[in-house]
Order: sequence, then C-alpha cells, then structure tokens
Amino acid sequence: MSGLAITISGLTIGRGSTTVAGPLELALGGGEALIVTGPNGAGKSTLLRTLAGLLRPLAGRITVAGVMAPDGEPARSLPEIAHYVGHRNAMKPSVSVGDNLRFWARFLGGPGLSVDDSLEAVGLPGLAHLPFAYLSAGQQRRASLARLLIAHRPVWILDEPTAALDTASQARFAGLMADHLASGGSVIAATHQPLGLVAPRELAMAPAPAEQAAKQGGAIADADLAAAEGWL
Amino acid sequence: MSGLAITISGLTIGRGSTTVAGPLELALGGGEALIVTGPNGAGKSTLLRTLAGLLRPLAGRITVAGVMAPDGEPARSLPEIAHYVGHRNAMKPSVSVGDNLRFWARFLGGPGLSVDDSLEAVGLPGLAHLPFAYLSAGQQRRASLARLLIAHRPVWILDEPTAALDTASQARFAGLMADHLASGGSVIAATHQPLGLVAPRELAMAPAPAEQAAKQGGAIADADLAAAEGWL
Amino acid sequence: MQNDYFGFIASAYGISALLLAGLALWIVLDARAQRRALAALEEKGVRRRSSAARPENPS
Amino acid sequence: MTDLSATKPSRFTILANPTRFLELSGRLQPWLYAAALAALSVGLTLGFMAPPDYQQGATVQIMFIHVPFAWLSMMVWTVMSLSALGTLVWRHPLADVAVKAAAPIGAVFTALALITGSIWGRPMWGTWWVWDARLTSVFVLFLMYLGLIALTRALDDPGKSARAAAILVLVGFVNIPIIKFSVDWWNTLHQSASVIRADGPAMPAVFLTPLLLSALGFTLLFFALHLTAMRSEVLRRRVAALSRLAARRADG
Amino acid sequence: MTAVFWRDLKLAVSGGGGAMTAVIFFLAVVATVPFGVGPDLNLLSRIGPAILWIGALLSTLLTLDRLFQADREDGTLDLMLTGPTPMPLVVLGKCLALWAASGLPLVLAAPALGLFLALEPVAIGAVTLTLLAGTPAITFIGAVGAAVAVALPRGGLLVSVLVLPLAIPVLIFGVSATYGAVNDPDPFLSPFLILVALTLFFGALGPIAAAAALKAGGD
Amino acid sequence: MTAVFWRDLKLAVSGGGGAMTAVIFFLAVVATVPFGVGPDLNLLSRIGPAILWIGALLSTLLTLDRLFQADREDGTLDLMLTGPTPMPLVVLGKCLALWAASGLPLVLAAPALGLFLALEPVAIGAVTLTLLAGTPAITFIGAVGAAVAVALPRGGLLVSVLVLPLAIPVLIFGVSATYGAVNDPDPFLSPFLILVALTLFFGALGPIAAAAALKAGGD
Ligand code: HEM
Ligand SMILES: Nc1ncnc2c1ncn2[C@@H]1O[C@H](COP(=O)(O)OP(=O)(O)OP(=O)(O)O)[C@@H](O)[C@H]1O
Ligand SMILES: Nc1ncnc2c1ncn2[C@@H]1O[C@H](COP(=O)(O)OP(=O)(O)OP(=O)(O)O)[C@@H](O)[C@H]1O
Ligand SMILES: [Mg+2]
Ligand SMILES: [Mg+2]
Repeated sequence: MSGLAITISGLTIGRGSTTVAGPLELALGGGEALIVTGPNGAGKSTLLRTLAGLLRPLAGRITVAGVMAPDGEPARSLPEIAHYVGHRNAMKPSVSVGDNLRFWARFLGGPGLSVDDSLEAVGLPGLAHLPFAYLSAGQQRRASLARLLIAHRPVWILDEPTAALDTASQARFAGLMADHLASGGSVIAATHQPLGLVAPRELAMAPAPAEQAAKQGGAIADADLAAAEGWL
Repeated sequence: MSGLAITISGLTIGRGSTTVAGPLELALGGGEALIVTGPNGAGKSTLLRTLAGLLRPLAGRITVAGVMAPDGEPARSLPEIAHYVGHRNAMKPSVSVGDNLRFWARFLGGPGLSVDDSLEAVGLPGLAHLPFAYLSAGQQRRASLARLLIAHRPVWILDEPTAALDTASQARFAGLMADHLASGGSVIAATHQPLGLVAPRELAMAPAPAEQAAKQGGAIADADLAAAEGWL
Repeated sequence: MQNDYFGFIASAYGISALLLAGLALWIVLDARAQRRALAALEEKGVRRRSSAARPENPS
Repeated sequence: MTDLSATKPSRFTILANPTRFLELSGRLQPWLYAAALAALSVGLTLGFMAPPDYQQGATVQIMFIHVPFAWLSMMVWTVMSLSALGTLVWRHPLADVAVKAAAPIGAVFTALALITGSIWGRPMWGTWWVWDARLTSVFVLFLMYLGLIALTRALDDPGKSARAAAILVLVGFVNIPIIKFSVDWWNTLHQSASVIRADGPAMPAVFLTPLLLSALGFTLLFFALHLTAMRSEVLRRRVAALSRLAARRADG
Repeated sequence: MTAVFWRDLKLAVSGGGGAMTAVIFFLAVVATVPFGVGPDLNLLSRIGPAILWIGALLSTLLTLDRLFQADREDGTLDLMLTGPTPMPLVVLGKCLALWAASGLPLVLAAPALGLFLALEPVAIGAVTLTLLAGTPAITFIGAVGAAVAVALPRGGLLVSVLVLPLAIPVLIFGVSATYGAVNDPDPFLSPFLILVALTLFFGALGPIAAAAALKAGGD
Repeated sequence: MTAVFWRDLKLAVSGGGGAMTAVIFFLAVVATVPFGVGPDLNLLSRIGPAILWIGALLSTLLTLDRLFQADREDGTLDLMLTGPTPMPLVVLGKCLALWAASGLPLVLAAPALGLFLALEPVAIGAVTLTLLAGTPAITFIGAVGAAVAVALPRGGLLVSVLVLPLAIPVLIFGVSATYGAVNDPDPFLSPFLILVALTLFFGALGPIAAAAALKAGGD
C-alpha cells in the first residue's frame, strides 16, 4: 500500500533551453503530500509540468517504484501513474459535463468512481447534463477536479487547484486530498494559499540564482548567461 | 471629487434568459469599496459583467452621477467610467508588455500613469520590453492589473483580481486599491480571499437557484428548461 | 541582335543586383538591430558580469 | 574569456561557446567578403568580354549569373540539410542557427535563378514560363524555402522550432536530386548539364572560366552573408535569453 | 480605431506571419493547378483568372476565421466592447488591418502569378484590378461570419453557410469582370461596377453587422 | 483510440462545422471553374477530374488547421500527451475522425459534381474511387503540418504551406489514375496502386511524425 516511492535526483528544470531552477533533490513516499511554494515566476508551474512529463528536464532523473501502472505492469515513469491538473481545465465547452468526464474515463482507463459519484464528491450533483461552458469559473474548476476521481492514479500533480474555489469547496477538496493520502497516494501541489492539508512537506522554490545575483549588484554571471542560452 | 454615485435599482441579472440573481438594490459612492462574495455559481461574475456592460440586465437600472466621462461629458453609463478586469488578461502573448500597455493607453484614452510608472507600481519594474508570454502566471496577472493605472477610471470592477498573486503582490495591490479609494474612486470586486481592504462593504450572493434546487433534491426541471432555452 | 537582347540582359543583371543588395542590406540592418538590442538591455541593467572587464566585440 | 582561450580550445569548445563563435567569425568575415568581391569582379568582367555564343547570341551573358544562382539554390538547401543532421543527431544549437540564417539567403538565390531563367527564356524559348519538370521543381524549391522561413520565424522560442525545421529540411532534400536530374528523366525545354557531368565539362573555356569564377564568387558571397546572418541570430538568441533572465529577476 | 488598426497590422505581420503565409499559400495553390490539369499553357491561360480568384478567396478565408476568436479568448474583446470607441469602428479597423496584411500582398503577387499561368497582359491587369476591388468585400463578409462564430458556441456551421454563399457572388463577379476584359463580347464594366458596389455595401454593412453580433453574443 | 475517434467525430459534426465548410467550398470551387472555361463541355469534361481533385485537396486543407489547436488551448492536449494511449494512436483516431467528418462527404459529393462537369460515367467512377483512396493521405500529411504549427499563435496558413508540397504527389497520382481509367493508352492500375501505397505510407508515418512534433512542441 505505502510502496509508492518517488525519487527526484539532480533535477534541473527549464523552459526551452533556459534553466529555471535546480538541481533539486527530493524523495516522496505514499501518503505524503508536497506543497510547492514560492513567489511569482519562481518556477512552480515549470516544475509540475516537468514532473507530469510535459517538459523535458534539462538534467537529472525522476524515478518511481512500488506501484502498478494502469496496464498492470510495474510503473516505470511518473506520468503514467499521475494525474496532472494545470491552469487549463481540459474540457470541451460545448460538450456536457457528463460527456466530458465519460470521455476522460474511457481515455484514461483504470478503476474509478462513476461520473455521478465523482460530481457528487466535488459538490456538483446533478449537473452532468449541462454544457461545460455554462458553469461558473469555480464550478468549472470543480468539474475538472472530478477527473481525479474518475480514474484512479496514485499521484496527483496539481497547479493551484483551489484557484477559483469558494471556501466550502476548498474544505471539501481538502477532504478529498486527505482521503487520497490516507489510501496511500501522494499529492504534489503548487499553491499561494493554504490547502488545508495536515502537515504537508514543503518545497519553497527560491528565486532563481540570477535573481539573487541581480539583487547583489545587477549583473548576470557568464555561467548564468550560458545556462540561459543553453549552448553545450 | 466625491460626487461619484452609483445606484443600482431592481437589478435582475442573468445569462441568456436564465435568471441568475436579483433583484438587487445598491448604492455606492466615491471612496467606497464593495466586495462581492458567495459560493461558486452564485452569480458574482455575472453581476460584474452586467455592471461592466457586457451582459444585458434582465430587469432594473444602473445609473451613475457626479463624474465626467473621458470625453468630457457628464458620464451617463457605468461602463464608460469603469475598468473591468475579468478572468482573462486581455494581453497579446507575443507582444511586449510595454507595447500591450501602450495600446490600451491609446485605446482607452484619458489621463494616467506612464507605462514604466504603472509597471513599477505593480512590482514589475523594467520589464516593459519583454514579450508577455515570457512572464509567469502571477506576473501576467500583475501586468494586466497595471492597466488600471494607465488610464484613469473612477470605478474599478475586478473579478478575482488576486487569483495568481503571491503574498507580497497581494499586499502591494491592496495598497493600490487603498490609494484609488482615497482619491475618491470606488472598487467593486468579486473574491474568495480577503483583499486587504479597510472596512469594505460586502454583498453576499446566495447560491444559484439551480444549485439550490439540485441540493433540495427536487424540481430541477425548471432549471433544465431554462438552461435549454438559454442554449438556443 | 545586340540591341534586341540588351534589355533582357540589363534587366537580368539589374534585378539580380537589386535583390542581392536588398538582401545584404537587410542582413546588415538586422545585425545592427541585434547589437543595439543587446546594448539597450545592458543599459537597462541586464549586464554580464564579465562584460565590464572585457569589452565585447560583436563587430 | 581569457580563461577559456588559455586552455587549448578544441574544435568542440569553439562551436560550443557562442562568445567564441562570435569572436572567430568576426575575424573570418572581412576576408570572406573580400574574396567574394574579388572573384565576382574578375568573373563578371571576363564574362562581359566573352564573345556572343553562336546559338544564344549575347544572351549567353545571362548564363554567368543564372547558372551560379541555380547551383547555389541547390547548394544552400544541401548545406541546410547537413546542418539539419547536426540538429537532429547532436542537438547542436549552432546547427539550428545555421538553418535559420541560411533560409532567406537561399530563397533569394532561388528567386534569382527563377527570374534570370525566366528572362533568359523569353528570347530563347519565346515564353516566360512553362510548367516543365525542371522549372516546376525549382519553383517548388522556392516554395519550400518560403515555408521554411515562415516556420522558423513563427515561434518566438528558437529552441522549439529547431527540430521541426530540421525535419522539414531533410524531407525537402528529396527535391534536390529531382531538380538536378529532371532534365534527364523527363524531356524538357531546359538544356541538360554541360558543366557538371561525368565526362567533364563540354563548354569552351571563354565561357567556362568566367562561369566558374562567378560561381565561386557567388558561393563565397553566400558564405559571407550566411556568417553575418548567423552572427545576428546568435545575438538575437542572446538577447532573448537575457530577457528571460530579466523576467525572473523581476522582484517577486 | 487607428490604434486598433496599427496593432492588428503589427500582430499580423510579425506574429506567426499571417501576411506572408497568405501569399505563400496563394503561390502554392496556383502551383498545384498545373500539376492537376497539366502543363498546357493554352488551357492554363484560359482558366488562369478563375484560379487566381479561387486562390485569393481561399487564402482570405483561411486568415479570417480567427479574426475575433483570438481577441475573445484572451479577453481583449471584452475591453473593446466596453471601450470608448464605437464597436463598428473597431471592427472596421481590424478588417482594414487584416486586408492590408493579407489581402494587399495577394493583390501585389497576382501579376507575377499571372505570368506563371501565361495570362495576357490585359488579363493580368484585369485580374489585379478586380482583386484589388473585390478582396476587401471578402474580408468584410468574413468579418460578419467570424463575429457570429465567436458569439455562438456552435457557430461554425452557420459561418460556412453564411459566409461562402455571400462570398461566392463576389467571386463570380470578379471572375466574370476579368473575362469581360479579355473576351470581346463579354462586358467588363458592369460586373466590375457590381463588384465595387459589393465592396462598398459590405464595407458599410459588414462592420455594423459584425459589431451587432459581437455585442449580442457577449457572455 | 476509439474514444478519441467518436468524440472528435461528434465535435466535428455538431460543433465546428468543418464538414459543411469543406463541402461548400468544394462546391464553390467546382462551380467557378466553368465560368472561366466557358460552356465548352468538351473541355470541361477533359479538365473535370483535375478540378475535382484540386477542389478536394484545397477544401481538405481548409479543415486541417485547427486539428490540434483547440485541444491545446483548453489543455486537453496536455492530458493526451501523458495519457496511457500511445500518442500516434491518438493522432490516428483524430485523423480518422476528421476524415470521416470532412473527407467522406467530399467523396460522396464527387459523383454529383462529376455530372455537373459533364464527366463520363467511367470518369465519375474513377474520380470517386481515387478520391476515396487518396484523401486520407492528404489528411495524414496535414496532421503533421497541424502538429508542427500547433504551438504557433496563428499557425493556420502555415499548415497549408507546409503540407501542400508533400500533398502534390498525391494529387499527381490521383489525377493520372483517373485519366488512366478514361484514356485508353494510359494505365489506371499502377498510379492507383501508388496512390493506395501513399495513403498507407502516410497513414503509418503521419501519426508517428505528428506525435513526435506534438511531444517536442510542449511548453
Ligand atoms: C525559370 C527558368 C529556369 C530555371 C528555374 C532554371 C533552372 C536551372 C537549374 C536548377 C540549373 C542547374 C542545373 C544543374 O546544375 O544540373 C540550371 C542550369 C542551366 N540553365 Fe537554367 N533554368 C531556367 C531557364 C533557363 C534558360 C531559359 C536557359 C537558356 C536557354 C537556361 C540555361 C541553363 C544552362 C546553360 C545551365 C547550365 C547547365 C549546366 O552546365 O549544367 N536556363 N538552370
Ligand atoms: N511559456 C513560457 N515560455 C518561456 N518562459 C516561460 C514560460 N512560462 C514561464 N516562463 C518563465 O519561466 C519562469 C518560471 O515560470 P513559472 O510559470 O514556472 O512560475 P511560477 O512559479 O509558476 O509562477 P506563478 O506563481 O506566477 O504561477 C518565469 O521566469 C517565466 O518568465
Ligand atoms: N457563459 C455562460 N452561459 C450560461 N450560463 C452561465 C455562463 N457562465 C455562468 N453561467 C451560469 O450562471 C450562474 C452564475 O455564474 P457566475 O459565473 O456568475 O458565478 P460566480 O459567482 O462568478 O462563481 P465563481 O465563484 O465560480 O466564479 C451559474 O449557475 C452558471 O451555471
Ligand atoms: Mg504558475
Ligand atoms: Mg466568477
């Protein structure tokens, strides 16, 4: 159950060939939550997208062990056992909430709640038939979070998940995360507001090295420039 | 200076032909801030978009008095003396921050800070030459808030303005709002987190009828029908 | 004979010279614009630490 | 940089370091331009003094530019294909810079081959344009140059378009042999190779010498312009990189 | 309005090269035709004007569909709707910028392509002139379609049903005016004048209708 | 993959209206050419197959540009890239859906338009058959272009520009197979088989290349 182990070693993240942060070292087990904090532009989103497999790391490795991928083999990479919820909701506005979720259930595969149950869990009971575009910002976010429940994945990677949620929904979502952790999953979330988790681990992203240098004297070191230019 | 007076009488707001909330009665003067709160789907965004002139009210009137529009005539409608900052940033990703702001300064007209000064005010000094897409989510939001300063408008209509901001920027923006109020303007903001305003007035919106109905487990047929009508 | 073809030959050479000159001009102007952009950045304070010590020569 | 040049620079570090590349190319550049201008002026002067051809009359003058332009249009794409291999195999940024910088120059040479050919075709064939295999394949080459330019310029992030551009270049390379051998495979109005052929050139020296000289001159000119364009491209990327650093430096 | 015009023009010319691609696409369309019908210059010169017009219509349509979509998605449209400039003027500015960035280069490229298709000088002149007079109409019609598409969640269908039938008369009068200039019995002036009238008509009506659609479709 | 196929098919048929636009545009192209050529039925039936093919090629291009763009903008592409289905299969599903929604109606409309252009029955049959065999290839090639252009702010036209040179061989073999069926000395089978081979080849290569491009273009 608590076999899940994520190990990040020497991970340098970046956009294009520009280094944004790193190298990072980290180990996360089942039942643990990691909160990524830091000022705007520190690289939180960049880190989460790298973990989700959407950006190539500039250096370093991410390994997972101890869990099965949905296809029954032991998992070999983080993306195949993870859910990623980014800034965008990944739902078609003109399609009904239920059809949207049913599509993702079929596409993602694996065991999970039914559409109605997962909508109930995020506090949108009986809205399955409405076109997604007709929901308010917070309701859209909640429908998109329902995707976490509709196909089971041990790891949740969440980028500001509670951005548009009202207080009641934030509490409800904190409960969902607690359940997920209790069942041996883990959560990696970037946020600017408290998420209501009990004793999460925290990764505070420092302002980039260049930023410190800038504060110290306004110049950018050759090494930083070279890293930014991304030449060999 | 403090002649600004906004009067809302019998205002019923809605999407398409579906009523979302109302009728609302409200009077707001210069120097006053109104915080609109309520659960997701209560109709906060609908109200702000109606005030900004982007949705037609289903019933009721919005009147303004006591200020000049940018063209020098006495203002006759709220939109012409208001800034609206919605969920989206209204900036072109491939254009530099400075050019984006310069365009809005020309388009909106009226007196205001220079591009450099307004960027300084939101904590992005010297970034005018960067393409907007190079900024992180929170930096983008801040650049978009700089638009409030670049062309003066007495009323600011803000939909979750601090969504992606880090703590330092939230405090800085609270300062900007306080200055605006002190100079006789007013602020109408929808939010789920405290905005750091001193003694704002508050409008708590009730949950949307559809959701209430759904929660009571009965009569959703009405909402269905209304939604279907709105869809056509 | 000579005269009949003079127009063709002259226009062939003329257009070639024109296009090539245009290309060269564009390339040179672009090079200058980039150098100027770099200089503007450095002026704004985005400076390389070593560039103060050793003048760069992107001539 | 002193520390870098103190250690013996291998070929690898020279290409791996943009500052070093800028330095070396800056030194090479003037010589390339000078050589190009010298070869061109001698070649074209000799060309003007050449006697009219018995078949083509004075229009043979056009040959001294048309043929080099046509050769270059193919050579530039070949150079880009080699660079594209560099992008795909070694992921070297300089290779992508080379592709991006070469594309507009290649497009201009191709356009000039088309234009001078057209102008030559009017007196020789009685028409500006026919849709035969050689002409059409060169026109397609021109379109591919333009598509490539559009692709390399559409993204503001240089690293992103590199692989796509490299693949496009390699796919487009199929067209080069088609252009070269179109005159042999299909019968066309255009005349077949008389310089670059297995049994040696079949052309009198009065024409051959100026032709080869001006071809050499235009080739050198290409390399010189290419080098300048590559230098601006490297600088453009440096500006972009510094801008990003500045973005992160903005106080949080 | 001029602010909108210049900004859109800059965006079109620099960002992603809307302008250049339209011309390249036009070139490419014209180049495919000889592959299809064969290299017979006689035949090509007969169908040439029609091909040029079809190519122009197609590449204008391709640039059009995102005229307002991009502005809506990033929220710019909201601000334009409530801004101090009347909305029809904003739409007009956007249309003119789009035409200057993609229609005008097309018109300028037409003579060269005419040579490729072995058109006579008169035909080349006529085709360029009719394109100059007619392509703005396509842009204005397309603007209405783009506005409707932006406003309705499922507007796509309506756009094609709306825009193409309106654009086809422009195509037909453009082509027939061109042939009128070349073939003696056919008239040139009357279809050309109709073309100009169409452009003026849609130039006035298009922005107003598009602005109305955008206003009605706000959400 | 089937999930992707059905969803995209539903979206295309109900929402974007790509299907309808393609067919209407096809009609428009075919309807304008007789204007240029004049009422000479003989000539029309000679160039008819070529016109049908060119029309089909161009209208397929019209639908292609947003193949991945919409998915990218709402974040769907992110999830598809990291999901359990291999990306080439996802792309294949999307391509097949697009073809079923826009290519198939074209093929079905071809016989009617053939009559309009005074083609002989054999030619109509041949053109329909070659279109059926050849249009999927265009869609698959187009997918690569759409994938490359997905990251671009206004990639639409760029797609067509990148795609057209690659699609020209399909056009050539499609047209020559059709003429082969009509004119006796020319062969029908060998160009037709090449056409089928092209479709199979691009059916395998296109999704793989497109998937690679999508992966590389992530941000
Ligand atoms: C737009 C029209 C034309 C195009 C696109 C074109 C293209 C080319 C190309 C690509 C080559 C290089 C062939 C190779 O290296 O094998 C070439 C060579 C040549 N072209 Fe043209 N050409 C055009 C018109 C003409 C005309 C009108 C003439 C003269 C009647 C002409 C005469 C030649 C000659 C003499 C060569 C050199 C062949 C050799 O020695 O290899 N071209 N042309
Ligand atoms: N699409 C992009 N292309 C290039 N650079 C980017 C892109 N997005 C972000 N960046 C840069 O990467 C750096 C880190 O951005 P990131 O989005 O990871 O920050 P963040 O920590 O998520 O900030 P926020 O709290 O504002 O969301 C920033 O300096 C930003 O300028
Ligand atoms: N575009 C739309 N079309 C039709 N109905 C909509 C649309 N957007 C929202 N609604 C409906 O209007 C009601 C109010 O939505 P609104 O966006 O105003 O809520 P909100 O208070 O802003 O919520 P949140 O806190 O989630 O932003 C909701 O019930 C929603 O279903
Ligand atoms: Mg972020
Ligand atoms: Mg809201």
